[in-house]
Amino acid sequence: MPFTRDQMAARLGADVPEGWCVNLGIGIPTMVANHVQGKEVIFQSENGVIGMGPAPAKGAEDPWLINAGKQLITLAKGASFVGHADSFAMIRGGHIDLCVLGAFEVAENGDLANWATSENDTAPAVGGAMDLAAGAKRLWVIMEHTTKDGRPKLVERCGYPLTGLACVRRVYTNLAVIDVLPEKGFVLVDLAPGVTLDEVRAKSGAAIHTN
Amino acid sequence: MPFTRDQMAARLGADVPEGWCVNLGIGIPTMVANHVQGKEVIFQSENGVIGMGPAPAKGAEDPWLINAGKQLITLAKGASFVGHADSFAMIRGGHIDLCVLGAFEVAENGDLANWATSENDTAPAVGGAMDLAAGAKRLWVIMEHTTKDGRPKLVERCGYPLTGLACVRRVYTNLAVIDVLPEKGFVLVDLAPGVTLDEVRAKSGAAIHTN
Amino acid sequence: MINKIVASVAEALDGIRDGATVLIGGFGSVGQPDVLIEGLIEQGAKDLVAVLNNAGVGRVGVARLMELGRVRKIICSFPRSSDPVVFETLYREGRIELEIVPQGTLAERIRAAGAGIPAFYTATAAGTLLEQGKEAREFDGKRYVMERALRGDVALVEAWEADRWGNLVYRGSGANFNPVMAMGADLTIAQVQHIRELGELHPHMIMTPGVYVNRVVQVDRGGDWLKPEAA
Amino acid sequence: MINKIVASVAEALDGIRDGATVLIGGFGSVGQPDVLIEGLIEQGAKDLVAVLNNAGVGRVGVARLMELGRVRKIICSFPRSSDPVVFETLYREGRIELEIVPQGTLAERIRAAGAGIPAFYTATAAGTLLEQGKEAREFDGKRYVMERALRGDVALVEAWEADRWGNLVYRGSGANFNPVMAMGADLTIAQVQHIRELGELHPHMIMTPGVYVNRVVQVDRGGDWLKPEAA
Repeated sequence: MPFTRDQMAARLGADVPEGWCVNLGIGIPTMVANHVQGKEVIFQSENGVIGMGPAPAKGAEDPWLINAGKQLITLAKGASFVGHADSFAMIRGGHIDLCVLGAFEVAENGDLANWATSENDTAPAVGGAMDLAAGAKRLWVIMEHTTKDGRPKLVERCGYPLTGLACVRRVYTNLAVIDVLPEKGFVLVDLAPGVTLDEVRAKSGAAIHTN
Repeated sequence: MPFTRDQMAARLGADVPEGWCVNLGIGIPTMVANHVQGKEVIFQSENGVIGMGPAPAKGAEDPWLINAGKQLITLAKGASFVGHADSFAMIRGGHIDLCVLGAFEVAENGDLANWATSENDTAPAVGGAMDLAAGAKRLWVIMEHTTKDGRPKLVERCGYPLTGLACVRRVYTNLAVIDVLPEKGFVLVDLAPGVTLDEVRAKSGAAIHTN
Repeated sequence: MINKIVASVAEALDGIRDGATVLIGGFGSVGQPDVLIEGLIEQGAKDLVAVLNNAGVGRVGVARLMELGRVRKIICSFPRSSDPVVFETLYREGRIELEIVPQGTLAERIRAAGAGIPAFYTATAAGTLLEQGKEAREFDGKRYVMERALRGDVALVEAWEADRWGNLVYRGSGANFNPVMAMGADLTIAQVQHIRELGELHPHMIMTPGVYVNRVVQVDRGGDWLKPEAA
Repeated sequence: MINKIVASVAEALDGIRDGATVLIGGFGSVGQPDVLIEGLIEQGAKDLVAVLNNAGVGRVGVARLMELGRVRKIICSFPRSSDPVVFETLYREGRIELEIVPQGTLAERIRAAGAGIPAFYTATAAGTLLEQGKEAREFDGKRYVMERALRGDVALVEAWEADRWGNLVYRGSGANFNPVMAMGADLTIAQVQHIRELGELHPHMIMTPGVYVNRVVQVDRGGDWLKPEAA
């Protein structure tokens, strides 16, 4: 049985070691914050929050505390604030241990496409994705293994405009956990319960290797 | 009678309008702080102090408060602190209304030499002088009109290594106040009491014009 | 006496000219100089270049300014929003120019303008569509894009507290683009919740020294309508 | 649990290797990681490149490190001091390399390293001796020098307060080079006066987020041997 989105987030969260500074993208990535189980992890947000806590209790919201997804947040003890230039200096300077993003496509050379689709006639919105892709120490992608109409999102070369080149290190999907290794390409780490390697291969647009 | 150093500082201080943010170099420039007579002027120091107050009273020194000359200082009300990168961003970004420096030589094209002499066999020390010369909105020099052995310090072209090109706007000496104007060169503003234009010209290494 | 506090929004915005590049602080609804933006709508300047993170929501604020045809070009990282109707319509009809800039590059370009840096290199956008039209160059075997400083004629910023020197203290995540925009414009105008006596703001709490601020206007929403975070 | 606090100076400095580039914070006597520098003398690493504003005073601290022949090169803005005897002797005898960098360029080059910027342009030093060996280029008719990022293997910094995340709060003019050096090195080690409980430091007072700090060691001089400035 493939992972649910929450299970995908939990699977990724299990791999985050204590002490990392982590930036979570909008969508499924945000759910990872609920799945680091007792480990002390520092969640950074592009808008200058270093050390986010859990979502606020009802009635205890502070409208001046939001994350990059514009959701209300709380602060963890130890939190600090910086402005945007300093926040992105932190991101672009390699001080974020891990960034988790969603994706349209990930290529076997580690290329990431997650900001614009050729079909899209409205203005594409890049936000901080290119900064994170270029700057974070490591980038993990969390996404459904295929598009809604069944096309593979793990591909040989991205068809959509790139967010960053050779930046994805690992992909967590509803079917599997897959490393993206230089020279080698996609290498299976783990399958979702009841999912077979053949199924993963059938639903991928590039070779899935095993160790 | 030529100005004393204190009178030179007072003469310069009289020209500083209220509200300017001013950076004072080491030596005679520092004395300007005592001569802005009731005007509210914001004194900035390269080491990240914005808003210095008067020198501390005896016994009330805080050893953690120093200026760029490493003298103990106080804070004015309204003072703030930044780190070195931000302090020099302020200096280099053109946010300092006035910088006052000493000089070995000032040329009629506005070139400034104040950090190294060819005679000097020890390592020259530039500190923040080049940043201030390149970045401040305006740079005024305060210095003796000649060297100790009587050579002119106002010259056609600097002989010593340059600190900055075409950056000096005005010079305050013990003999005179002299503007440095593009195209025109040195133009007399004011003479010290009892000093004649002929004396100033005799002691200068470049033409001193009058308006 | 230095006193940057002005009595009205109109006075704060006085002199903004047609064709001005206007940096607008805020991220989401937090730290947005909303009253200054409303004031700019009143003020009348047109042919503006707006620099901000988003392209406006609904039909208020910046979206309204665009809808009135007063914005020639928008420079932002994320033109989409929960309700981007105005921008998307104008953009489809070719009635507004768009320059998409990665969010960190946007902040750094503005900082560069404020810090006297005409250009710098960054790995962000190297090898992507957003590298097009820019110089690229390798340092130590890695590809970087050269980005130019982005200066504003005017910056509109928001802060929690200010004093008459124009020192600004932000609240919560309200700093965001405000400090960097305050340093990157020729005329910086701050909308603040509270005016404090000179000396009341802690020197280490001031994120934007008043040197960067030209005018401060208090927007009185009736006392502490939101409580500041605990100290 | 995250805990960057280590028990001793020796533990804090563990692993600094021969040949390392060491950024050393402080300006004058304020904000100087003096106990860490003494520790580095004990620790034994040699062939070091020292990056700091001055070249040491008298025969203690950095001057002592140089006198022991452990510093191959110094990168600084102001090698002169009230008592520069050690540096000047070594320099005259050709036993130490010197790279003079304008103070603001020094800070900005370190920031660039911390911010992922391999190179930037500045007007500082354009047309002077210190432009030599560097690329120069015009932007909008004005001459600028290209400066490269300056990264440390190690940064030694000083702060007034820290918590176990490594968040740092500075005192008075004690920030100076410390925050920028903290972000510009692979291993940042902080000497602090006071350890506070997590959550005790005000989020807006923290100038260096713990993300930039790897190890914190408390140097106990016996309580508040200097009183912090009034809040």
